[in-house]
Order: sequence, then C-alpha cells, then structure tokens
Amino acid sequence: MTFATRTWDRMSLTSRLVAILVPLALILAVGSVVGILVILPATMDFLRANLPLVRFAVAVVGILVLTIPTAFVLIYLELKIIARMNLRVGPNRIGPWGAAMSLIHGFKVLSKEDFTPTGADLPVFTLAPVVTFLASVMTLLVIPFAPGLFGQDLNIGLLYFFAMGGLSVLGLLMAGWASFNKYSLLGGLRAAAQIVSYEIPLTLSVVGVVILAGTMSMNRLVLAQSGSALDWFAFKQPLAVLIFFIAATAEANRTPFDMTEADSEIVAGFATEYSGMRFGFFFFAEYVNVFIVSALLATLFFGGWTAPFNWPWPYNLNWLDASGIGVLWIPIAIIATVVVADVVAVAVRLVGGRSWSAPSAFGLGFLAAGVGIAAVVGLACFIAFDWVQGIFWFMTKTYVFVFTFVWMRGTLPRVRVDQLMGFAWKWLLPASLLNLFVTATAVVLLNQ
Amino acid sequence: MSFIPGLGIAKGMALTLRRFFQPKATIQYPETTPDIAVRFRGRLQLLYDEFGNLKCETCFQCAQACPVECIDMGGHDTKNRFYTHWGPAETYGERREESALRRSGRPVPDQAFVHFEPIDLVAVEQILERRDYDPGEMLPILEEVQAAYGYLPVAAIKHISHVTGASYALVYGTATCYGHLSFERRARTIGVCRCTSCLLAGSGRIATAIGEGLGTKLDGAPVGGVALQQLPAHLPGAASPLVTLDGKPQTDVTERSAAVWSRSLARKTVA
Amino acid sequence: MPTRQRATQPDGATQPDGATQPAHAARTSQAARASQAATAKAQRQRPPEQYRSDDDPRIMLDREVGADLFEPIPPYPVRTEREAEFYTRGDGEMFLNVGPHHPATHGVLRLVLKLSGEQVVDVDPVLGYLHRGVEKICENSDYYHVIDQVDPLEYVSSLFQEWAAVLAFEQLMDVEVPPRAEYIRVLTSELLRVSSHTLFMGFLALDLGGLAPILYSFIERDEIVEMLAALTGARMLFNYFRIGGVNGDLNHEFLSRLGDWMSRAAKQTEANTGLLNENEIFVRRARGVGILDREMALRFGVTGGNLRASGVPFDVRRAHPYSVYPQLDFNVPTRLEGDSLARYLIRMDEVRESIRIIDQCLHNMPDGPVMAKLPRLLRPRPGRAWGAVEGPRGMLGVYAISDGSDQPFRFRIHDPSFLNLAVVPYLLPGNLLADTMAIVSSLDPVLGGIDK
Amino acid sequence: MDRSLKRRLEARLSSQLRGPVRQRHDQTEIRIGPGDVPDVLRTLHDAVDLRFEILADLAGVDTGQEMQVVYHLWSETASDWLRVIVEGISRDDPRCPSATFLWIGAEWPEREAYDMFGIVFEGNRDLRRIFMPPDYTSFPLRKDFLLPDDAARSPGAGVRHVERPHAPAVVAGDPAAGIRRAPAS
Repeated sequence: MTFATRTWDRMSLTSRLVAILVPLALILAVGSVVGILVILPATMDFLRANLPLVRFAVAVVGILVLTIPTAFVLIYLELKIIARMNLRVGPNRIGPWGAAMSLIHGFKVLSKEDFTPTGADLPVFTLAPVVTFLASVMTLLVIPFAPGLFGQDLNIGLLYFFAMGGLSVLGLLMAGWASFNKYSLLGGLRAAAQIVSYEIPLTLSVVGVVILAGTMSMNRLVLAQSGSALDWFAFKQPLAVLIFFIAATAEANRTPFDMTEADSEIVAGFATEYSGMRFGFFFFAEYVNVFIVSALLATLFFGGWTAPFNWPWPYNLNWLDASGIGVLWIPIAIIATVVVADVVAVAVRLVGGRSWSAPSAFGLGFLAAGVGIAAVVGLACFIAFDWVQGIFWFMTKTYVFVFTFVWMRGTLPRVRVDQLMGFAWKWLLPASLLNLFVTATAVVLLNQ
Repeated sequence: MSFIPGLGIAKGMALTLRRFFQPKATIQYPETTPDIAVRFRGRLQLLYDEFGNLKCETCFQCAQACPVECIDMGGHDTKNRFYTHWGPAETYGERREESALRRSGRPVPDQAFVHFEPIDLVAVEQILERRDYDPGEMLPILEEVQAAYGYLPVAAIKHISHVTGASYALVYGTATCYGHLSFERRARTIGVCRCTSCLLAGSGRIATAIGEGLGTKLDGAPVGGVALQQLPAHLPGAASPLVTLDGKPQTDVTERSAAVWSRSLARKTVA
Repeated sequence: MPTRQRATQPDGATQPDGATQPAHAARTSQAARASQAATAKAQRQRPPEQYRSDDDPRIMLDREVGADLFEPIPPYPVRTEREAEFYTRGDGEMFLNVGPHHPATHGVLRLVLKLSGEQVVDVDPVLGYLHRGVEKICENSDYYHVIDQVDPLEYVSSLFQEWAAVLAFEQLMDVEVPPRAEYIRVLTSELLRVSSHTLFMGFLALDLGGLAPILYSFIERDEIVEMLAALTGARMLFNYFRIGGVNGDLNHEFLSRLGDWMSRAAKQTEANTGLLNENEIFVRRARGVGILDREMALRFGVTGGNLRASGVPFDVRRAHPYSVYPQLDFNVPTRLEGDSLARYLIRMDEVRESIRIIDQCLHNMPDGPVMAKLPRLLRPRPGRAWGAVEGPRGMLGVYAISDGSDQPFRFRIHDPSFLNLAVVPYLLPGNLLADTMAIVSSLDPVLGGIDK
Repeated sequence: MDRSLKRRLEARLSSQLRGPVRQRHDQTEIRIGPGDVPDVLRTLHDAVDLRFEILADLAGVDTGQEMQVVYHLWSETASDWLRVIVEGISRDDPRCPSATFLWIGAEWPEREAYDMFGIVFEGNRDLRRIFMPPDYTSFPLRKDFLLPDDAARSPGAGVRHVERPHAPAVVAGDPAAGIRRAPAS
C-alpha cells in the first residue's frame, strides 16, 4: 500500500472531488491559452492554404456519416409502407410509431456474431461487404443536394457515378464466391450477369441527357434544368426516363428484379452465409443504393434541387447575416419560446380544468412552443437561404421515387433470370440506342 | 392478359395503393384482445363447480389418455395422503415420474417417493413375474397386489410402473378407475368399551392385554393394520365386557385370549 | 405447489437390484427378447461405418472439409438403378440441396436437384422428414381416437381428412348419418376448401416473389378459421366430425360470422386474385411452365385441381358422389393447358364454386339431430371399407380394415399430394431453378399428408 | 352394389379370380394371386367395357399370416370403387409384380409399401425406402414389428410396452379370412 493509496483511502468524498477537479481546471486553463495563442493560427493558415483538400475531407466524412441515418430512415419507411400496403400496421412498439425500429435493427446486427463458415476463404469473405458498401456510399460524393451543398463537383461527375456503381457488383461476386455455399455462388453469378447487362442501357439512357446539357458535371446538369418544371429533362427525354427507371431498379437489385436475393429460390443469394455486421453492411448498402438511384433519377431528369415553378416572392434575402439584426434573432427566439410556453400552459389549465396537472400542462405548452418556433424559423430559413429550399425540393423528389421503389417491392412478383436478361438485351438496349439516335439528330437539326 | 403491356402491373399497383389507405386488419394484442368464440376448446383452464371448489380430483384419466403426454397436472391425492404429479419434466426442471425420465436415459431422483413407508416388494415381484411384466394386464396385477397387501401401497404402484415401463398415470389411472381397488389399508379396528359396567367386567384389563399383543396403546397408531380404539358408548343390549372388531361385537374375549387373538389378527393382514 | 429440492440420491425405496442401475429390470422371461436387447446394445455402440445415416450429426465432424463436402448426398452405396442414374454427375453438373429447411418448400420437402448452370437436369425428392407413423398410431388407438390422429395430416384443411376416415368407419359400422349432419359437413368442408385455396394463391405468389398476396390471403383465411372456431371449437385441427354425424350443431355465432363473410366473400376474392390474374410478370412466369398433359397426368395418378387442369374432369364429388353432393348444383371447372397458370386459375374457379355450394347449403339446411345413436364402445364387425373424399388437393382416401376389436386392424391413408408430388421428377427437368418453385407450389403439396 | 360390374368382372377374369366377387356398400372386391397381377391389371385398364384408368390407391396389408397388396381403381363405366386384393404373398419373402408398367404414379406407393412392409415389387425401377432413414433395418408396419426393435437407437433403450405383437390366430371360414378375431370377451 503506497503512501498515495493510503491517503486516498482516508480522504472523504468531498476532499477527493477537490483533489481531482482543481488540477484538471489548471491544466485546461493553461492548455486553452497556449492553444489560442500558438496552435490556432498555425492550423488556420494551414487550412487556408489548401482549402479544397479540407473541403473534400469534410465532404467525404459528411457523406459517410450521412448514409447510415439515410439507410435507417429508408429501412423504417420500407417496413411501414409495405406493412400498410398489406393491410397491416407495421412496427409501432419501439419509439413513436415504431420509428426506432431500424435503429434497433442496427444494434441487433451489430451485436450478432458474424460467423465465418468452414471452407470460406477469409480475406475475400470479410472484404466483400466493405467493397459493396463503400462502392455505393462513394457515389453520393457527386450528388448535388443543394446549390452549394455537394461533395465534390467533378466535371466528369456522371462517369464517376457509373464507375463506382459498377464496383458494387464486384463486392457481390466476391461474397458469392467466397462463402463456399452453392446458393451464394448462384446469387453472386446472377448479380454479375444482371448488373452487367443492365449497366449498358442505364448509361446509354443518360447519354441523351448529357448531349442536351452539354456537360457531365452533376451540378451544371441541374443548373441546365433550372427554371420551371417544363425545362426538366424528363419532359425532353421521356423514353430515357423510362429506360433509366427500369435499369435503375435492376441496378439496385429491387423487385421485380431482385434475382440476387431471391429468397424463395436461392435462400438469401450472395448474403446466405453472412451474419452480424457483415450482413448489416450488405443490408445498408442495398438501401443506400435505393436512395442513390432515386437521387440520381431526381437530379438527372427531374431537376435536382430546382423548384418546380418560378418562385413568385423574392428570396435569398439575407436577413440573418451577422451584421444586421441577425445576431439578435437568437435571444428573441429563446424568449419567444418561453413566453409562448407559459401562455399555452395557462390556457390549457383554464380550458382543461383539473385533469391537466401543472407539469404536464407546462410540458404541453413547451412542446407547442417548440413546434411553433421551429416552424417559424424553418419558414424564415426557407425564404432566406436558397440551399434550404434546394434541400427541401431535392429530398421531396428523391423520397417520391423511394416510395415508388418500395411500392413496387410490396406488389410485384419476381422476374425469372432469363426473362430478365432477355428484357435487357432485346428491349432496353435497342430502346436506349433509339433514344440516343433521336436526341442526337434533334440536337443537330435544332442547332442549324 | 390485357393488351397494353403495363396495364396489369399498373392495376396491381393501384390496388396496393388503395389498400395503403384502407383500415388495417391488425389487432393490437395486449391492448385489444380478439373476441374468442364461446365454444373455443383452446382455453387451458381448470373448471370449478358452482360452489367454487375444483372439479378435478387428479384421477389421471386424462393424463393417461393423452397421446403426446402433454398434460401436466399435480395435486394432492383424494385422501390427501401424498402429492402426485404427472407431467413433462423438462418444463418444470424437477422430476416426478421416473419411468418417463428413465425413457430419456437420465438418473431417477423422485421426491414424491419419499413420503410413504417402503414395503416388502417380493410379493409384487412374484406377481409381475407371473404376469410377464405385461402392462396390458394391469388390472389383474393390481387385483393380485391388493389381495397380497390388503390394499395398494404407493410403493407397489411405483415399483410396477418402474418395472413394467408403463407410465405412472396408466397404473394410477387403472387403480382409481375400479371400485374394488383401494389405496387405503382395510384397517381392522378393535373397539373396547370402557363404560362402568364393562370396566367392572374387566374390559380395562382386556384392553391392556390387546395393547401388549399389538404393541400399541389405546387409541394409538395402528400396527400391522390393526388399531385399538375406545368405543364412545356401550351398544344397547350387548354383554359386557364389550369388545368389537370393525364394529361387530365379539363374544368370549377373555384377558388371556385377547393378546393371542390380536396378534394373529395383525399378522393376517400383513401376510 | 410445495417447493422441492432436488433429491441428492436416486429414489429411496428398496430397489430389488440396487439403485444404481437406472434401466428397468431386463426381461428375463423370454430368451428371444434378451438376445434382441443384446443385439440392440451392440448395434447402438458403433453403427457400421458404411451405413451411417446422413442425418447423423457426427458425419460433419470426422470428415475433413474439402472437395468431398460436395460429394453426392447419400453417403451409403447406391442401391437402385434410378439412384445410380441420378447420383452420377456429368461434366458441369452439380447437386443442389433444396430443402428440407428451405423457404419455398411447403413443409419439410427436400429436393436434390442436379443442375447444369441454372438448368435443372434431374430431381430426386427425398421424403420422410415429417413422418410420424400416423398409420401405426391409428392401429393402436380406438376408433374415436383415430379421428383426431388424422387431423394433422393435411393440416391446411383437416376436415376433409376426418371426412374420409369417418366415411370409411360409417361403412364398416353401417351407420345412417342424419341429413342435417351431412349438410353441416358439406358446409364446413367447402368453407375450408375456400380458405385452403386462398392460402394456395398466397403461397404461389410468395414463391414467385410477391409479398402482398400472402398477407391478403391470411386475412381471408383468418376470418374463415375464426368462424369455424366458433362452430367446432378449434382453429386448425378441428376434430369436429364424429362417426355418424358431427360434434355440435350450428350456433348463432357461427351463422352470424358466416353471414357477413358471405356478403363480401365474392368481392374480396376477386380483389385478391386481381392482383395476380392480369399481372404480366406473374403470368409470364406461370404460363407454359410445368406442362402436364392428360395422358401423363392419368398415368401418374394425379387427382384434384392438377388433374382437372390437364383436361380430365375427375372430381370425386361428381365421379363418385358421396354425402349430399348429388342434390347440390355446382359444376367442375376444367382446363386443357395443364401448366402452372391453368392450375392456379382452376383453383380460383373452384373457390367460386364452393361459395355457390355454401350458399345452397345454407338455404336448404334441413333440421333434425346432428348425431346418429351409437354405443359408447365402438366394435365394428370384421371387414374392409374404402372412403374417398374430394379434398382441395385431390382425392383423399382411407382404407380401413377392422378385425372386430376396438382398434382398427389396418388404417391406410391415401393423400393426394403424395402422387401430386410424384409428378415433380417428370415435370422439372429442363426448367430453370426459378421455375422449380413455380411448378412445385402450383402443385400445392402439403408435406404433412405426404409423409404421414 | 354395381351388379353389372360384377357380371363383367366374372366374365372377363373368371380364370384368375380366387373366391367370389364380393360387393358391399359402394365397393366391389376381387381377390387374385400375385402371379397374375400384370395381366389382370392390364385387362382391367384396357378392356373397353371396364376402362379402370385411375389408380386411386395402392396399399400393403399384413394380416398376420400373409401379406396382401390392395389396389383401388376407378372407372366411369362402374359406379363402384373396385378393390383388387393380391393375397397369398408369403410373410418372410414378400414379392409382388409392380404396377408401374401401367401407372408410373404407382412407383412411390410401392416404395412406401416396401418401406413399411418389406414387400419387394419386381419391375419397380426405384425400390428404396421413402420415409424411413436409409440405414433403417426393420419394417415398422409389419405385425411382428416390436417397438424395442427401434429402441436400439433410442437413448433410453427402454420403451412403453403399450404395444405388443398380435398373436396371429387362424380363423376358418370367415369372410374376412385370416384376420384375427377379437378374444371372446
């Protein structure tokens, strides 16, 4: 028993607290002073020196962080929508209206043991989900969510997108081959055949849009469609939209083309032997794929973040910038919430009579105030900032298409493998070539 | 199939969209319970009669008839002598009926076995030998055991079920099914009247003699199936000293013959 | 319940031969039995290497993982010519075990497919995973007991199985069933036929990938099953028919539920099947797949919807009328194509016919007793009887032989799915793996009845 | 009771019939020997006035002294079920010609009969066990099947002797010949 431990045993609780907190406070004080004076300026000018690199790093991290909640939201949406379509209620026990269900799915998948079957060759087996997940997530880099808000505005954004999309097939093949199970092998080979044969009509149908817009950068593609809804490429390229939609469902392995995970034929396809977080990666990759494909559909053909009609009232007013009374908004918002909360609480007590106890009335008031203020602030931002509008329009369009994908999953049976292939080569490919030919001639003649 | 290629799919999608908004068919179970029909036979419950006591008297007929041995029941015997339990061991972790356990190959601890006094099983063994350990002839076996022991001791039933492999419920069920088989020893009671006239005629001395013969005292525990009790009142018109056997007055029971007579009685019932 | 501690040492009573030896006293009376126990003990020690059953878990442990893990399925030497022909692999062929634990097999069916790529070259169905020896149990139980032993056979529609058994026994005992009981039997069985066909539609769509139809059909089935629970007391294994009648008379709850179900039955079935009938994907997958022509159907002994889809109008209710079917007016839908789509459409027509039959039953339901007078102990005179009924999957037959005792001497159960499934090795070769599911589920096998 | 069917059967199959054509309720029963199964079935199937096309059932029966194979047939020409009982098959080496030459569907019921009774059907291409595991030695539905026979594999090595072998008792002159009569209670 060293001297320290002996004294420590004798000290009372409060003296122990003091013994810990005081040195801690000292260190913090000294550290912050040194940091502000010395370290901060050094990092600032380092950042200012290579701003684009930092921007890229932040974007990648942002996207990686963004995909998990998107996947959760999509899983929850799918559970609820398909259930409601089948006259059932869907998860409603965990969280409000079952909202925490997909979160729980995530934890469950995290806590499960990811078992490796005997005979599977380990490196390929463990890397397969990583390849699939990263390939789908990396494609989010180029998608313009709002006017200023995108990962990286590559001038060959579309080409990058299809390249990354193609990589996820590699993951499926690796999974199929490595899990030493005949069902997975069949699933993997089906995935390869399906996505390869649907990649071509997918890309060809987009070339029409590229011809019209003249650029491959996603941002400028959206700008080319700004103005009212009539300028969207969907109305200029109706056949391309259809081909893209069908090819995109096959790309994301969604019903009616979910041959890779056809649970009634080849158990769970390439993911048969996967369990635990490895299966979680495949599971999330599938839903991120759905999000990407609908985002792309919205961006390329339905004018990403542009509003469907010309905004009548002025926007982009910068009420909220720091110089003006912007800064004052914050205290005003806080005071307003408190005032509104009290008013509502008193009203409820008067109206509700004895049944409402004080705390619950005040709670209700606070809730009402919160919602009210959020609405007001949201509207203000919506009017003030253009990127808030951009996000709103982009998200509504994307989630409309997500709804259609989920809707198709709830209704349609599965197509057979050879019908799938026949449809791609005999119908989609010629149609996309025709569409390409027609667009090209139209552009040449019109430019005359 | 309609001629427009996509029409069928569109109609299907329209149907599911319509059903998206229709009222749902799910019953939120704990909150709203479905109305189960009156005649539903799925309820597992014990029936009570209008006076509130349990209709079941653990006669084991149902456990015996159940093809998959899924009936688990236990309760005190009708005469409240010992605790009988029949049912799958795994669900309760404790072992009741050892022949089922033996079928599963595990050792056979059986607590219910401890409560009653062990008996000499040689007689039972011979009976079973004659009947070729065959559970099909359970009734004759039980009748012969009754003849041998005067009643059906629980140890004998356990042994029969243990050796023939028939389930305990089968043995116990057959025993409770027939009137002439009884679990109670036909205890013979010797009644001695101690009213004044009998005492004068020597019934006190006769009582002590019988007590020594049997090895018990007045109103003590029965030994070898014979109990010595004091008669509450003198039967009208009976000669004193009054000594009754199972209620029937006995004549010429003297002090000397009492000890020999009571000992022979006790031996007879045990043999 | 008195709390118990686990007794430390085995039972305390005097054991003739020492308390340690748990197994019951060996039978000394018959030398044969002793020798048998000895051989049994020897056999149990170490089963012959070559004949170890594949279900034996040890097979995975002591065989090193490698190429032979894919070796042909039976680890025992080939015994018949068909087995030899099946288990020799050509080049580029592989064996794929579909089942017994597989999402699309209806119960525990195991199909060993010989695939070259995705194309099925040959199929060998392996049965017996759900074999409970019901015929042996029925030989050891009395006549009342047989009825509830027979329920779990075709568990999706168990009343029909009871009806076949009861028909055979009534012939053995020359019992006259009162007319009201006959009408109640027809009413309840036709209701169950509707629910069984609705389930068929749901499972066929599920095997082809659609999620919605199975859930709609379960809503429909639940209504019917709740109604039958109000009448018979059980939801699935009814045990409602008795020899000489039925267990209970119609009660108000059953009739009211039947009333409001009948009001929307036709519309609901149309809506549910509408999801599939014109759906291009479903039709493309079901049409022209697994074609069974008239000649082969007859030679395979297929019965029920599958036979009528191949153009043979054989329906036991018309071909060999029993109960009150002669007085009921319904027609037997027949199609000629004989492919999966025809089998599906036949069953949807049968649902409409059944609703018509139920309607007629309700209108001219006679009154009177529902149970004939029978002694408590049934000992039919020695003899043989064959009772056949038209179940949702085909002809359900029972061949009962009685020897005068209170237990049937031999109780043979003929299940239609048994022969319907025998067609699979003839239909599947040449189709793709995805089609195997379409064909097998269009034949609608129920493994409880097949494995008995 | 289809009288005309009885006449037609006696006319066509008089030589092979063993015993009178019995009729009861809606079933007609004829008994033949194992030797002439192929041609009896062939005539029943192909004869113009018989045309028994549908094989309703093929069952094995063990009556204690002998094995029997029972076919149930249906035809539009007759209003009865026809039951063809092939009797006289010995119990220790039961053999019976297969019916797969007429009905391919008979293959599986024959496999089941072999699995349960041990009746070997000559001519059946694929006669192996259908329900029991392939290395199972005994035949469960035979009358002399003792459950301990299977007990060798059950860990408990013991069994409820609820079931005991039916001692075969020959009873002469009984319509259901060879079936054990209940003990005179």
